Parts: sequence; structure tokens; C-alpha cells
Amino acid sequence: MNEMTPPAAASPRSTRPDDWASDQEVRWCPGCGDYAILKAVQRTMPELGADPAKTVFISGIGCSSRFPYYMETYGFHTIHGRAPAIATGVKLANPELDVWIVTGDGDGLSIGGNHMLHLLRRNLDCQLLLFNNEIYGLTKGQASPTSRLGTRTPTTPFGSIDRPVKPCEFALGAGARFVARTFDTAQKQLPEVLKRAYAHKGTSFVEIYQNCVVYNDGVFEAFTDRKAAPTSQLWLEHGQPMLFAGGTRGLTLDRERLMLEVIEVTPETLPRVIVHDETNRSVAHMLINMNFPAFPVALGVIYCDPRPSFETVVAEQVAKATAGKVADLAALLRRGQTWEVSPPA
Amino acid sequence: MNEMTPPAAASPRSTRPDDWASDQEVRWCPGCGDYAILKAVQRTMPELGADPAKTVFISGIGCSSRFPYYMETYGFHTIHGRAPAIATGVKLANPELDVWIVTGDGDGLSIGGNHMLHLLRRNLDCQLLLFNNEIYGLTKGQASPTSRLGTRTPTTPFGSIDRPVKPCEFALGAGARFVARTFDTAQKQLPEVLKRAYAHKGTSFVEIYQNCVVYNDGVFEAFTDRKAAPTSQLWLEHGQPMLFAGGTRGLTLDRERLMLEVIEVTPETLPRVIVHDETNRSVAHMLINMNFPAFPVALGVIYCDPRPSFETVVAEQVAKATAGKVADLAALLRRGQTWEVSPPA
Amino acid sequence: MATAAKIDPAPPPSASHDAVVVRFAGDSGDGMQLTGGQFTLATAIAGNDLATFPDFPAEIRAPAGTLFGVSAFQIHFGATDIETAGDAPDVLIAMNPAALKVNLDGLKPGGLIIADAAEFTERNLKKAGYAANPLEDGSLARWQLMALPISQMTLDAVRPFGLSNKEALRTKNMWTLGLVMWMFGRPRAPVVQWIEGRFAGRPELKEANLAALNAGHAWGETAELSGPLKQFHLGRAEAEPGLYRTVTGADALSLGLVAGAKLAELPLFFGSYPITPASSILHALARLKEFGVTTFQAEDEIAAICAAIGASYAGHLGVTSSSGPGIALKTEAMGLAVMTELPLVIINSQRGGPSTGLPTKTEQSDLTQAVFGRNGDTPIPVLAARSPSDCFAVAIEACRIATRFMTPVILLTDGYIANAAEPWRVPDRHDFEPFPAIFCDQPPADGRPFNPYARDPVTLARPWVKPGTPGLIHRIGGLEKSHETGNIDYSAANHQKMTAIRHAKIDGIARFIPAQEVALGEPWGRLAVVGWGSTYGPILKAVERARARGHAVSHIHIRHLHPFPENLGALLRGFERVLVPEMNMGQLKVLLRDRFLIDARPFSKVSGQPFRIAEVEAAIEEAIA
Amino acid sequence: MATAAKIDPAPPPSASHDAVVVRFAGDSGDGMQLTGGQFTLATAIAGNDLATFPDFPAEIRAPAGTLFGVSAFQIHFGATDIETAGDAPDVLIAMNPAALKVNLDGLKPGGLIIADAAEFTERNLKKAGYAANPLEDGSLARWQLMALPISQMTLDAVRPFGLSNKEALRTKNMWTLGLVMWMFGRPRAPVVQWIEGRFAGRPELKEANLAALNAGHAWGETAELSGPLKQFHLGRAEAEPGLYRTVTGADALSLGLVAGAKLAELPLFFGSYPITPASSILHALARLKEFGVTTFQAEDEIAAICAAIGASYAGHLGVTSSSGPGIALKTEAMGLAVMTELPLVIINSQRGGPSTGLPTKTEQSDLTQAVFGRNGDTPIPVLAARSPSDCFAVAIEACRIATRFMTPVILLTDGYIANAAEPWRVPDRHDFEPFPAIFCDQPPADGRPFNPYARDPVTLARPWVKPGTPGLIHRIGGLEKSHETGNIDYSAANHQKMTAIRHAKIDGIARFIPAQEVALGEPWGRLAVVGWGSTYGPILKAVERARARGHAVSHIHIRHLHPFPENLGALLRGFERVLVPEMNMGQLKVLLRDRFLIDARPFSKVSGQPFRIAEVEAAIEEAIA
Ligand SMILES: Cc1ncc(C[n+]2csc(CCOP(=O)(O)OP(=O)(O)O)c2C)c(N)n1
Ligand SMILES: Cc1ncc(C[n+]2csc(CCOP(=O)(O)OP(=O)(O)O)c2C)c(N)n1
Ligand code: SF4
Ligand code: SF4
Ligand SMILES: [Mg+2]
Ligand SMILES: [Mg+2]
Repeated sequence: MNEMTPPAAASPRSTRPDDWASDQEVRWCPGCGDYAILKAVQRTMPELGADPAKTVFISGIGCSSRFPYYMETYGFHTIHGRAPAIATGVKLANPELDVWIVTGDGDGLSIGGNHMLHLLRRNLDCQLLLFNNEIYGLTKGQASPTSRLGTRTPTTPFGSIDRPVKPCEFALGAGARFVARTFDTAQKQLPEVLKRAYAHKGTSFVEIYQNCVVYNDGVFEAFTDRKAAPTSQLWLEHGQPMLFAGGTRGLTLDRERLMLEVIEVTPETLPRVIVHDETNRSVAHMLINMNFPAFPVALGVIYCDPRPSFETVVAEQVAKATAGKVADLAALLRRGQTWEVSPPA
Repeated sequence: MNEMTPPAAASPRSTRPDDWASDQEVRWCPGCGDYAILKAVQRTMPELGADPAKTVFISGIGCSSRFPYYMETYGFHTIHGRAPAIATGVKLANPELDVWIVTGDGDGLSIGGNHMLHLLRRNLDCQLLLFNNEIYGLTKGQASPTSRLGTRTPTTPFGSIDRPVKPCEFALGAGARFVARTFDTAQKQLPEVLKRAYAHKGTSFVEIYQNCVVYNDGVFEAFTDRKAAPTSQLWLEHGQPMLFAGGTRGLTLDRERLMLEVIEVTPETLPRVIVHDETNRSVAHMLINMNFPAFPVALGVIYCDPRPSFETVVAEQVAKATAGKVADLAALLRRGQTWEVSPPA
Repeated sequence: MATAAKIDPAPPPSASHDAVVVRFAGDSGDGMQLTGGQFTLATAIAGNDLATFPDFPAEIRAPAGTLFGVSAFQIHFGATDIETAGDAPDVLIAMNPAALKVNLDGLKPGGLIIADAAEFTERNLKKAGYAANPLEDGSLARWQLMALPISQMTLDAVRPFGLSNKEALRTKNMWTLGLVMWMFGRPRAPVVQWIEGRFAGRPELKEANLAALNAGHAWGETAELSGPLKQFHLGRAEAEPGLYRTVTGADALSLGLVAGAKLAELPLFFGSYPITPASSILHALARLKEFGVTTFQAEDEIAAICAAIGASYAGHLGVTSSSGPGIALKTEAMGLAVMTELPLVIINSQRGGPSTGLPTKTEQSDLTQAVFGRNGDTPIPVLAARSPSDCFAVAIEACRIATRFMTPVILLTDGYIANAAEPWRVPDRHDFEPFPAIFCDQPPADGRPFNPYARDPVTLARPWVKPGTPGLIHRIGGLEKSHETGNIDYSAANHQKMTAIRHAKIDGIARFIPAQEVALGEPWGRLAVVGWGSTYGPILKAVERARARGHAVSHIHIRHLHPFPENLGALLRGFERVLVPEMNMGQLKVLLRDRFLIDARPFSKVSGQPFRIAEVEAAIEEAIA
Repeated sequence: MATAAKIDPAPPPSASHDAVVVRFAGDSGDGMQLTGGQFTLATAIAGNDLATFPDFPAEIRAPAGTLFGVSAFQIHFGATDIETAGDAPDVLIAMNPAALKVNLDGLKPGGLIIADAAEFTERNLKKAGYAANPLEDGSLARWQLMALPISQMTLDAVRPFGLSNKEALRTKNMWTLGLVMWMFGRPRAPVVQWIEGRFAGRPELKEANLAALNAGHAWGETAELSGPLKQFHLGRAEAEPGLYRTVTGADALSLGLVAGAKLAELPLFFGSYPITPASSILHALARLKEFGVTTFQAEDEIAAICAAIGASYAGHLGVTSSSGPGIALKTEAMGLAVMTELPLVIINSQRGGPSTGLPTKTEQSDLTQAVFGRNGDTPIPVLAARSPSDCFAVAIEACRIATRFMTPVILLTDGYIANAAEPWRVPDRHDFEPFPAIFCDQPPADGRPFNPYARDPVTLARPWVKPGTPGLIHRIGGLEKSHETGNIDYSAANHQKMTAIRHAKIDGIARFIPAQEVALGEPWGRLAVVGWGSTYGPILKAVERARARGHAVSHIHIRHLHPFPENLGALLRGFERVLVPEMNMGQLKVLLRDRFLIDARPFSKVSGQPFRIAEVEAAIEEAIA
């Protein structure tokens, strides 16, 4: 047992990125995209004004799920796929905590798909970061539910044949109220997305494309590459027209076929470009489903339309249900019909 | 052990609804909507030209999941939530079988949500009937993932607070290629939907609103009621305009807000009514998300856009990967480098 | 009661004069469980000891009149200590032919049948598979028969209230209850009170039910008294002085958890997923928010235990509860709780297995699973409740062990205990010692780093830190961890050490639990009958009878099944033979033989039904022969 | 080999002359597993018996030079029967300071260290936590040291091929392999062949690797021979005549399943979810489609076992496989397989627990889980493989029992066996008796209804019917079923009967398995050392040594753990004492004590490492004292 000192000052103080790095040696493969995400998170935390002692990172199992060890916060590296369930218990027990869930495409969408579904529909207030490298890293490179058709891995030596899940599409289908997408090396935009996710009350679903240098190197290169960026990335901003390629192209709606379309932007066509409305679920679906490279990859906050968060509603119900009631255990034990047996005279 | 007779003729013969009823006593509560579904299924099977001996009904646990016992077909009443996984094994082992999955809102969307997700994304050829009574029937009336906010049950004595899953929305998010919706007493339309589901190669997701007379009586009445039907039900037909209320109202798209809208249909407005295109995923999302009673309830085949089914692709890959290879076990055992130890001279 | 004096006490049709077994049986829709419950309450208030056994079908609402739709409620009550729901009924109430058919087998020879003759129609007889009407064909000659047109008499009694025929017939259970209450001189006041509350909003139903109750009672008083219908007089059972109520196991367990959390000074978090027969605990706790209870209906059993682990991690007392298949699903997460050494109570309301098995039938076949059923060397303490009221104390004990030793604890109860009711002396605040949970909330004084796996030298528990506490930031997880810092450590020596510590901590709990007592008899002799869980009643009674016949037999009933009390081995070695009756194929037997190398012999019953006293008696006779 | 004659045979640095233990250790990126594998193959071909122990980190690719990034491969080989990977290396190859630090402890006093001096830079020394260079500070005086600038010499050797520095350095493992092959007179031909295949598309890499291999070899031949570097001569081990190859446990298990399915005349369906160390079986089988093997990578372990159950139901041989946490998740579905009495093989590649535990370390701590770890009375036969090559036969046996008795079967292997390699005599078609599966495909002749739970009077197996078969339509499920018709039946008598039948069927398998043999020694004596699984080697060797010292000790190794062979009890009673060494806290011990009431004493090691012979020897000495 450790001896105790007098209480430390508990007031949140301003922090620096270094304050968020634990003393644990980082054990990802050299060059792994996880490093960039870790760096971005550690850099963003001070800007959120978050308190390390009030922050909990909860993960499942996978390379990505090692994340909590490297954050100087409370951390719980749980079991495969179950982080959302554990996080639900943590947050219901103490809604004051900032809860972050880190998961992978295997952890979150293969074994853990059901908990993800229920987390999202309940809308627990937390940030869920799904590191999507389209592969099982930790177990040495098997196909994951996001692996593309034809991916050759030890379990799919002739190419993967399961049609991949689209994480953001799944999240919307599960009732998510905040859906964003970004990637590991987007060091400028990733922090902005994290800030939005943190600000959103409810489950903030953030898919982060992450490069696994060992087992799936370069799968996102076609659009994450600096050179390809302008024409392949559509960074969304609420209230702004959906423009890319330096403003020379934009998205519009083909109102006959009810489908999105890429157009060359000229002063005349500009009004036809759709203005991003984060609260439009139908458009969010369309954005997520755009096929690259015919379309750019939609990035940033795709959908955000808050609803009351789970732990808030739970607390409200408790307040209402207990209003005016006294927690009298003795009375509880005596509830219902009772009778007295008197001592023998 | 049973003694054997010479082989019976195995050729499919035409059947009558009675041929599809097993000798097991039906054990649902009197008045349960499950009876109507059972009747509709038994009535439809002969029309499909299906063969009882080649048909397998697979279910999880719940009142709904008792279904296989009442069908004179092969049947497997498995464990809670896992019917899709068992069905996957059955169909991969024998793609010739007609596989039907029967599940409930609890079985399929609470404990079984993950298998449902993966069944749909893989697109195994089978019909999945989800009996949605918005309650746990078998365990005596607790809230289910589809129970509406505020539903009072033994586990939610102060009203349910988990935001409900929309089964069809979830199915689309999971990658379903066939999504239909109907209800127990729609004895005219239910068989039509079943026929479409059977005809679709891939996972046919069919949500069937089902009345639980004991624990959730009348939750669908507002739109299943015969009187309310015309104004509250929108039966979709591919290639037909989306009309209801005897053709006096229709759905159109508000092209500014990119949302659906109900309009009074006149000869002038008729062209604005959307024509149902089963293959349009974005519109399918909108149809599913319409709020009753501001909008009618979309019924029938909402989405259908086939992709190769899982067991077909598996079989194709096997054919390709094994082409020209001989299954020589002795050679397999000797694979790699070998050496001979000779008997002592 | 005033009427009691008017009646000539006649010998009851049962052999025993101080205890009676009554079985109410009818269609699922006939309200037998409710009737039984009300009779139980009245009986408890009349001062008898009692035990009950609700026995209902798996179907929600089976088609009327079928054999599988029969629902029964058995109560055993009397002036002596009652420990079982009774081997064989003295009185059988059969509301229709199916109820008669299904329940006749158990009825004592010479016992009394009260049948609703109005329901023995051709249609109902056929549904029950009777070729001829048993009320008329002499086939019931071995018993005493009272065939009354109960339905008809009920309709007559409630006619004034203008109910529909269906509604009117629903009150026939009250008519029957009235009659049976007259037979045993039970006070009607509590039932009247209950009816008034229940039908407060429907005055016509209230009046009709009261009228039916009174009519049944009056019929007993005024009917021909020379027939088999007799009034019974049962003295009050001796009971410890105090305030009493009836509880089912599910009630008592729920209350025990609330009390346990209070004694630990912790909020209670209860994560569960509905499953028979465990759900009733979730139902009960969902209503107790004002006691700091959070209930969470999870999407499945895995999420339920995981949420409870999360809550414990955050400083609540996490509890989860399930049965059969649901417990199986929790095993992976139990390992996580062991590895992270967090308090957690896991309640298993056992039911018939394997697989989905017999959801509404009782069994005790999950003991070896509780002790051994996890990957790795993963010890978890295991406790079992022996009766409905015992659930209260055992729940508190589970909370105590979980929080004091930072460990998950498995509490075994079963479908029988969960549903059965018995009188319970309401404990008061002095009956249980508080065990306030201690959170570590300060970094070490000397500036040394905080070690989340440093241990209390006495209990070997690690410190419990709430996330949110400044200065104690750390990380935990399911990988093997260094024995001090808690950081990941796969080294050989560390794993060996941690494995040993995890075992030593759980084994060491034996030093902090009560010594094993002998439930009945001397701590030595020819035969020890060793049981656990809900077999307490039948074993106790069987041993009592064997002792009455002069045999040197004792009854030992184990609450702490892992680790065992320290004195158990020595105690058992004081007997020549050891017999272990269990509602399984011999599971405690495995533990006893392994641990003490004694020739413990199993006596198994796996039928979904509790033991009968006579069955255990016979096994005892055989064992000492 | 030609060179062999040139060298003066010098005594090896080890005490034993007929067996040597070599340990290759380096950074994860240094290719030590590959080097070890190639050396193994060459050694097998040279006619030595051998056993290997790959020991690699949990991290995919740990940062270079760190202690936790060290990967090692140990091989024990010689002219005698080799049954373990060796207690302590005679030779340690250390490719960097971290590799030296982590592996030095185990090295035999006087053993030889070959270190790549070029890697002992200040930076690397610091990463390994060395204050001074151990190659220079005299701290290795207890051992013989050969510090060579291997990296440098490799770069020199491959310079002509124009590789980048990084690529060039990657070949240093081949240089080292060349040197070690020279030391032990191994033929280089198989390695050359392998290099040529591997780098077929990259001629410059092929040439560089060959050059490095030859350079290392040449260096051995030409270097100063008075130093500690000596050439060893080991005779050929005696081996049964036949065709040989090396196999790991995962290889042999996969082949055994293919062979088992063929003997059963069934297509194989393998449903699994990746997990260490079980995945390699899935990887191997995924490539064997032409053998009628369907592999299915499921979304989780529950889906994996359920799909396998579905496939068995449809007439395939369903198999599922996992480890630790994944096996825990399968327990609910195992119950379903028991209830529906379908064939199923469940493979558990055990790893260190509890929870996620030590994924890459070995352990045998899931035995009691296999036997007892399910809700309800749910018996499943349990088998264990004792060595890599034994996996083949055990896999076939599992297929045989599953299909013949219509039951799930659990096959236990472990992380050590899965990865370790040994020579294997390739069986031929006469080594195993076929056991063609019999499907019921005809309705009963006499028009009686078909009963899916009618039983074979000998095996008690129920008929296996493929859905699709006309005339045999029926339904099955997880609820208790009537003992004949298979329809739902909760009645007391039926449940009692079905529970008894399920047990009798599994217990009865004992009549159809080989009697327990004694692995070494007489079937009586002072001490039986009883083991199961991968402890076979160390126990055998330890018993051999004890016997050599004149002790009346025998070794009994159990393959059939549930039910036990019929003669096991009698056999064990022939010994005064019974010692049970296990890599767990004493699990077989529980089974033996329960079943036979003998004072079996556990000897536990739970460190993630296999037993050393000396450890078991010491335990034997203590046990017979
Ligand atoms: C119950 C269980 N099943 C399987 C595993 C093995 N396992 C660990 S991580 C993992 C997949 C990880 O993939 P992903 O979530 O994509 O993480 P990544 O390593 O790619 O970051 C698997 C299958 C496990 N630890 N537990
Ligand atoms: C593993 C497991 N958990 C819980 C249960 C208990 N259970 C049986 S059915 C059911 C819910 C059924 O709900 P639903 O699927 O909606 O079916 P319904 O009865 O409403 O048709 C539950 C929780 C079980 N049998 N197995
Ligand atoms: S295996 Fe892939 S995901 Fe895992 S640490 Fe290495 S590079 Fe990153
Ligand atoms: S409980 Fe509800 S769903 Fe179940 S059988 Fe009865 S009415 Fe139908
Ligand atoms: Mg991944
Ligand atoms: Mg339902």
C-alpha cells in the first residue's frame, strides 16, 4: 500500500502536449500511422482545456487499442470489441469524466459491431476514434471487415470476398448523431475534427484512416498523398459549398436521378454546388457513399445533429423518479405486508 | 436406429399450404400476430414452388424464434441472436438449401446485431424475417432495442430512454441489398413481399411489424388499422409514383432542403411525385426515415439492388483456386523438404 | 376468527397434523400464481412457517386447457419449521381437467381434490387427453374428491356487478381462494386490502373480486360438513421474535444488494440482460433509483458485465446477473475482472441445462462452471444462497468480499429460490457490520510513484482508485502486468508471481469467512449429508427424520464454496461417510474429493424439480446401510 | 560434407556429447525465426532428432534494439531421442546487446556466446540498459565469448550486389546461419534451395543471401581454430525407417484435420476468428481448398463456432479453433452442440491467462475449463496433443470421436506445440483406419415416424440427417427434447433420462479408445509422473534420468482426458505416489483426485515457458524422498 500525502490541488490547469504523454515506451512498428494519431491527440488535448486526471481512454484489443498506454490519463485496455460497453459503465457511473474510446476496424466492426451499434443509438457522451487500417494489425495481417475485395492476406490467400463495411455508413445506420472522417497524417485537420468531436455532446464517431506499414501499406495513399490531396479530398465545412480541387470542382445533386455529381465550378455553376448542411442525414449518406476516384473522398465533419446524450437522460430520469423520495432502507425492507412475532411472554 | 426403406422420390412436387404445417402444437398466446405471419408463410410457400425437404428455417430465441417448430421443413431453433451465423454455416455447406432466418427485434437487433451486420454485408443468399413487436415477448415484456421512447416495461418502469434502432435503416447501413417492410395482418401484401424476398439472390431483409397482444398490444394500430390504412400506408412499387390515400397524396423531394415532402396530388402536381426506384439507396434512406404520422409508413420493397451472393462468390473462388489441382493427400503430407531414414541394414 | 369456534375440528386428510401441503393448479390464465401468492401472505400473517414452489409453464400464455399450459403453485405451511415446499400435496385444487391430469401424480394417497366441475366439459376433457370424465368414472377413488361447479358459483356471486362473462369468470380464483382460506382459518383482511389496492380504478372489478372471495369463504362455512371438506387447525409456528414479511429469493437478493452497497457506502450499478429466471432481480432494482441504484439493460450479457466492470472501475459497486446461456457468455469478461482486480458481483440464477435447456425449471448444475469455467488460472470466490430469505445475507456477503478483496465474486442461486417465497424476519441495522469501501485518493507521501498493483499485506487487495483522482493517473488492462507497477510484463518470473498472488488472494479469503457450521447434528458421526444452495430444506428435513430414527447423521450446508471455510476438511473427516445430494450430476462432490480426498458420494437428481424429502431420506438410508 | 574431414573434432562446450542446444537471438527485424527454421530443416535432414522453441515478442515489430523487441529461436538436437527444446543453451547467438541481455541467464556455464560486435554500439548498449560494453568489461567471464563484427563482415560479403545498406544488413542472419551450419556440419543444400525459391524474382537479393551464407560458412572454416569456436560432430539419431519432414504443431494439426475429414469421407468446414497462437491453423487450411476444405473467417468466435455447428448440421465436419478469450466466448454455443448432438471439433491452442494474459506465451491452464466450463451438465470429450507431430494423430482421433458419437470434442494444444517444430515420419494410408460417416437418409421401413433422437444401441449416437433429405424432415434446437422424438419436452422424467443419456454417451467413449499406456517404465512402482499435453518431452527426459539413477519412476502421459481410458485408475493405483507436473496451478490433478481418489500431487509452473527437464527432475526427487 502506498502512503498518502495531503490532497493535491484538483483544479484543472493548462497543459502542454508533453503532459499528455505517459512514461510507457511506445510499441508500434516504426512508421505506423498510429504514431501520427497519437501525436495529434496529444497536441490537441491542451487546446480542449481537458484535465488529464478527468480523462479516461478506453480501448479494446488491437495495435490501435494500445493507445491508452501512451496517454498520461486514466486508461483501460479492455477486451476485444467491448470498449463501448465498458465505457458505458464508466460514464454512467461518473458523467464528469471525459471518455474517449479508441478502437480498430477489427475491434470495433468485427467482434465489437453490436456494442458499437448500441453505443451509437443510445448516444453516450464520448468520443469514439476508429483507427481504420483495413486490416488486423496485431494478429499479423488478416483481412478485416473493412478490407477491400480481393485483399490477399493469410486468411484470404486468394483474395478477400466479404464485401467491406463502410464504417461511417454503419454509424449512421446505427443512429449516430456525429460522424466525421479524417486520416492519420492530416495533422492540420485531424485536431480540428477532434475538437469538434469533443465539443459534440453525445457519441462522436470519428473514423481515422490509418496506415499499417507492415500489413497494408499504402492502401489510402491514392487520396492521402500530398500530391493527390487537392483533387481527391473534399473537406467539408458546415454552411460552405462543397468545393475541392482548389475550388475548381464541386458537388451538385442530379435532381433527376437523385444522386451526387461532380461539376466543374464556374461562376455560373457555382450556385448549383451544394452547401454543406451537417444536419442533413440524407446528404450525409450520399457523401459517405461516394466512390473514389470518380468522386473525391468526403472528409471532416460529415454529419452533426445533436440529441440528448444517454447519461444526461439517465440522470434526468433518476432526478424525476426520485424527486421527493427518501432512501430509507429500513422502510424498504419493511415494504409490503408485515407482521410481528412477539417474544414468548 | 430406424430401419430403412428404399429411396423415396426426391423430386420437388407441388405442395399445398397444409403440407407446410408441422404436427407441433402452436404455442403462441391466443391473438398473437405471429399466427398471421405463420399463416401467410405457409400460404406462400406453395406459390414459390419450394420443396419442404430442401427448406430450412433457422431461428434464435424468442416467441418469434419458435417459428421453425411449426413449419413442416427442416428447422433449427438455435441460441439467442446467433441464427445468422448458424445459417451461414448451413448455406456454405449446402448452397442448394433454401434458408430462411426468423428472428425478433431482441434476438436480431439486441444480442444478435453483430451477426446481422455481417450477414448483410456478406450478402448470404437467404431470407431474413425480423418479427418486430418492439418488445421482448418470451421473457415477459421488457423493452427491446426497437421499443419507443417512454415505453414502460418491467425494466423501464419510468419509461424507456434508449433511442430505438430503425431496423431497415440499420440494415441499409450494414450494406443490405434487399430491404422490405410489411406487417402481420397484411395478408394480401405480406405474401407478395415474401415472394420478392425469395426471388432476390442475396440476403433479403424483411421487417414485419408484429403485434404482441400481451406485452405491447396495439403499438402499430395507428397505421395497420384497416381504417387508417389508406392515409397511413405507402405501398411502394418499383417504377410507380409514390402515391397513397387513394392516389390523392404523394411524395416529392424538396430540392432545396433535400428532404421528402407530402403533397396533394392533382394532375399538375403528379409529375412532381417521385417514381419509386428500388435501386436508389439514398431515397431508400429517406423513405425509411419518414416520421409517422407527418408522413405515411413506407411499406413493401423499399430497396433492391442485387450483388453477387456470398456462397456464390465462395464457390467461384473455390472453383478458381482449385482448378487443375488434385486433392492428393499423400502428396500434401509430403509437401516441403523431406528425407528418408532407411531401415538398418 | 369468529367462525373457527363454530366448526368441529376434524382430522385433516393428511398424516401430519402440524403441516399441510396445498397445491393450486389451473390454466395459465386462471391466476394460480396470484392466488398462491395471496394465500402465502395470509398464511404468513397467520403465524405459520411456510415455503412455496411456483411451477409455471415456459410459454407466455399457452392455449387454454392444454396440458403444457398448466400453472401450479404449491405451498407447505404449518406450526413447525418448514424448510421445503413439501414432497406431496395433501390438497390439490384443480381448476380444469388438464390441471388435474398434470398434478395428480404427486398427490398423497387419501389426499383431497377440489375440482371445478364446471370446467370438466367434453372439450376440455379432450384437450387434456381424458377419454372419460375422471370426476365421474371412479378413477379418483384413491383420493377424496370434492367436485364443485366453481365457475358457476362464481358467476352467480358476481352477477350484480355487470361484468362480461369473461371478466366474471376471471374472479373464480378468488372464489377458490375464499374457500381454501376458510379451510385453514386464514384472515381475509390482507387479501381484501390487496384487492382494494389492485382494482382501485375499477370499482366493479373490486366489488366482484371481493364478492367472489366472500362467496367461496361462505360456501365453506355453510356447506355440508360431513363430506371430505374439513377445517384444519394449525398452530402458530415458533419463530424468533421480530417483524416479518414474505420474500421470494429474487426480492431478498435485490434488497441484499441494496443493503450491501449501503454497507459498503457505494452507489450500486446493476448491468443485466433479461433472461428467465434472473430477470426479476433487474425488475426489482429498476424501481429503486432513490437508493443510488443505476440499472442498465444492456444489449447482451457481455455488454452487461462489461458495463458493470466499467462502473466498478469508476468507483461504483458493479453487479451483473444472468442464467445459463447468459452466464456462459460472461466468462471472457470475468477474466478481465480477475486480471484488473476490480470488485464485481456476478449473480447466477441457475436453471436447467445444457444450452437453452429448461428455462423455467430449477437446477444446480453451474457450480463447477463457477469454480473452473474460465480460460487460464482464474480464481473467483463462489457463494451460494440456500433459501429465499438467505439470499439477503448472501448478497451482502458477496458485496463484502468483492469490495474488501478487490475481486469478482460469483453468487449462485437458482430458479426455485428465485421464485419461491417464505417468511423473513426483517433485519435491522445492527444485524450487519458495515464494510465501507476505501478508495485510494492520495499519491504516496514520499514522492515515490503510485503503484496500482501494490497490495494490502493482509487481504492482498490492490488499491481502488477512481478515475478523476488527481495524482494517481495509471492504466490497467487484461494483459499480464508487473506485480507492482501494473505495467505490461510478460516476463516468466512475474507471471509466476502474479499467478501465485491471484490464487493466494482468493485462497486467503478463507481466513475472513465464518467457520463451517453443522446445520443439524453433531460435528462427527456415521454420515455427513453435505449440500449447498436450494437443497437446504429437503436435506435438513431428511436428516431430521433419519436422526429421529436414531441414525448418527448430520447435515452440513456450505455457503462458501470457493474457497471453502478453513475447518471444512477437518469437519468432514469426522464422519465415516459423506453423501452429497445435488440437483446435478455431482459437482460439489468433485470439489470435495479433489480438495479433501474423501470418498464423497453423489446423490443426483436432474429433473428440473427440487428434491423431495423422501428421496433424500432414502438416499441416507442407503448410504448408512 | 567435404569439409567435415578437414576439421579436428574438438569437444563441444556442453557437458553432453550427443545433443546440443543452440539459441539464436536478435532483434525482431533480424529474422531469427527464419534462421532457426532453416537451421532446423538442415538439422533434420542431417539425421538428428530435434525439438525447437520459437520465443518471440507480442509486438508486431517492436522498435529496434529494445529488450522487449528481442526474438529468439531455440533448437535442441542430437544423436539421441530429443523430446524437449532443451533446458539451457550450449550456444547463444546474440545479434545485439538486447538479445544478449535477455538471453544470457539461461546459457550454460561455460557455454559459447557468438555476438555481433558491430551492433554493440553506444546507442544500442543504452537501449539494452548496459552501462558498459559486456563484450569488453569482463562481465561474461563465466562463458566463452566470440565477438565478431558480423554486420561488417556481411556488408563486405554482399558489397558486389549493389544493395542499399539496409538491404545488405538484412542478410546478416544468413551469414550467421552459414557460420553455425559450419559448426555443426550441416548440409547447405536445402538452405540454398530455399533461398533460390524465396528470392526467385529478385536476383540481386538471391545472390546476396547466398553470398552471406557462404561467407559465414567460409569464415568458420578458415578462422583461427584455437579459439572457442569448435566444430561439433553429432551422430545421426536412431529413427524408425520412413519418409520424414519437419512439422510444427499448427502444420500437423491442419494436416490431421484434412486427413480426419478424409477418413470420415466428409468435407471439412473450418470456422475461426484470428487469435494468437491459434491463427496459423486457419492460415494453413485457407490454402487447401482442393481438399474439400471450406474456411470461414467469422466476425467473432461465437459466429465461428456457430457457423461450424451449422455446417455440421448440414453434413460437413464442422471445426472451430481459438485460444484463451476466444474459447471463453464459445462456451454458450458448445452447449448447443451438446444439446443437438452434432459432431464438432473445437481446438484450443492454449496460451497464458487469465484474460488477454500473455498471448504469445504457452500454458496449459484451460483443462478444467474444457472439462467443466459450461452451464448445465454438459459433458464433452477432451483430448490433448503432446508434441508437434502428435497433433496429426490427435486431430484424426478428434474427428473420429466427433462423428462416430455425434458430439463436440475439445482438442487441447498450446502455444508451444503450435510453433515448435520436430521431425515427423510422414504417415501413409495404412496408418489410420477409415471411419466413414454414416448419414441416415431413409425413413423407417415400417412407416413408423422418424425419430431424430433414436439412438445407436452401441455408441448411443443419434442419427445424422442432412437437411435436404426427403422423408426425414425434423426440427432440433437448444431446449430439452424428448428422448425419442426430439420434440420439446420439459417433463421431469425426460430431463432426468436425457441428462443420464448425455453422460452415458460420453462416458461410454472410454470403451472405444486405447487403454492408457505407460510412456516409460513399469506399470507399477514408487512414483508415477502423470502428464498431458506439451509437457511430454521434459517429463519423459526427467523420468529417464531418475530411472537412470535407479528410481522406480514411470511416466504416464494422457491423451484422452475426458473420459479417461478405462484402465487408468487401476494403473495409477499400482504406484505408491503420483506426481502431476503441469503448466497450470494443478488441473489434471483435480480430475485425477476426483475420479480415482488418489493423492495426486501437483507440480506447477506458470511462467509462460515450458518445463525444464531439471525442474521436473528436482520435483521427482522431492516426490520420492
Ligand atoms: C476474444 C478475442 N478474439 C480475438 C483476439 C485476437 N485479436 C487481437 S487484436 C485483433 C484484431 C485487431 O484488429 P484491429 O481492431 O483492426 O486493430 P489493429 O491491430 O489493426 O489496430 C484480434 C483478432 C482477442 N484478443 N480476443
Ligand atoms: C444468451 C441468452 N440471453 C437471454 C436469453 C433470454 N431471452 C430469450 S428470448 C429474449 C428476447 C426475445 O425478444 P425478441 O427477439 O424480440 O422475441 P419476441 O419474444 O418478442 O418474439 C431473451 C432476452 C436467452 N435465451 N439467451
Ligand atoms: S502491425 Fe500495422 S497497425 Fe500494428 S503497429 Fe505495426 S504498422 Fe501499426
Ligand atoms: S408474448 Fe407476445 S409475442 Fe409472445 S406469443 Fe404472446 S403475444 Fe406473441
Ligand atoms: Mg485494423
Ligand atoms: Mg420482440
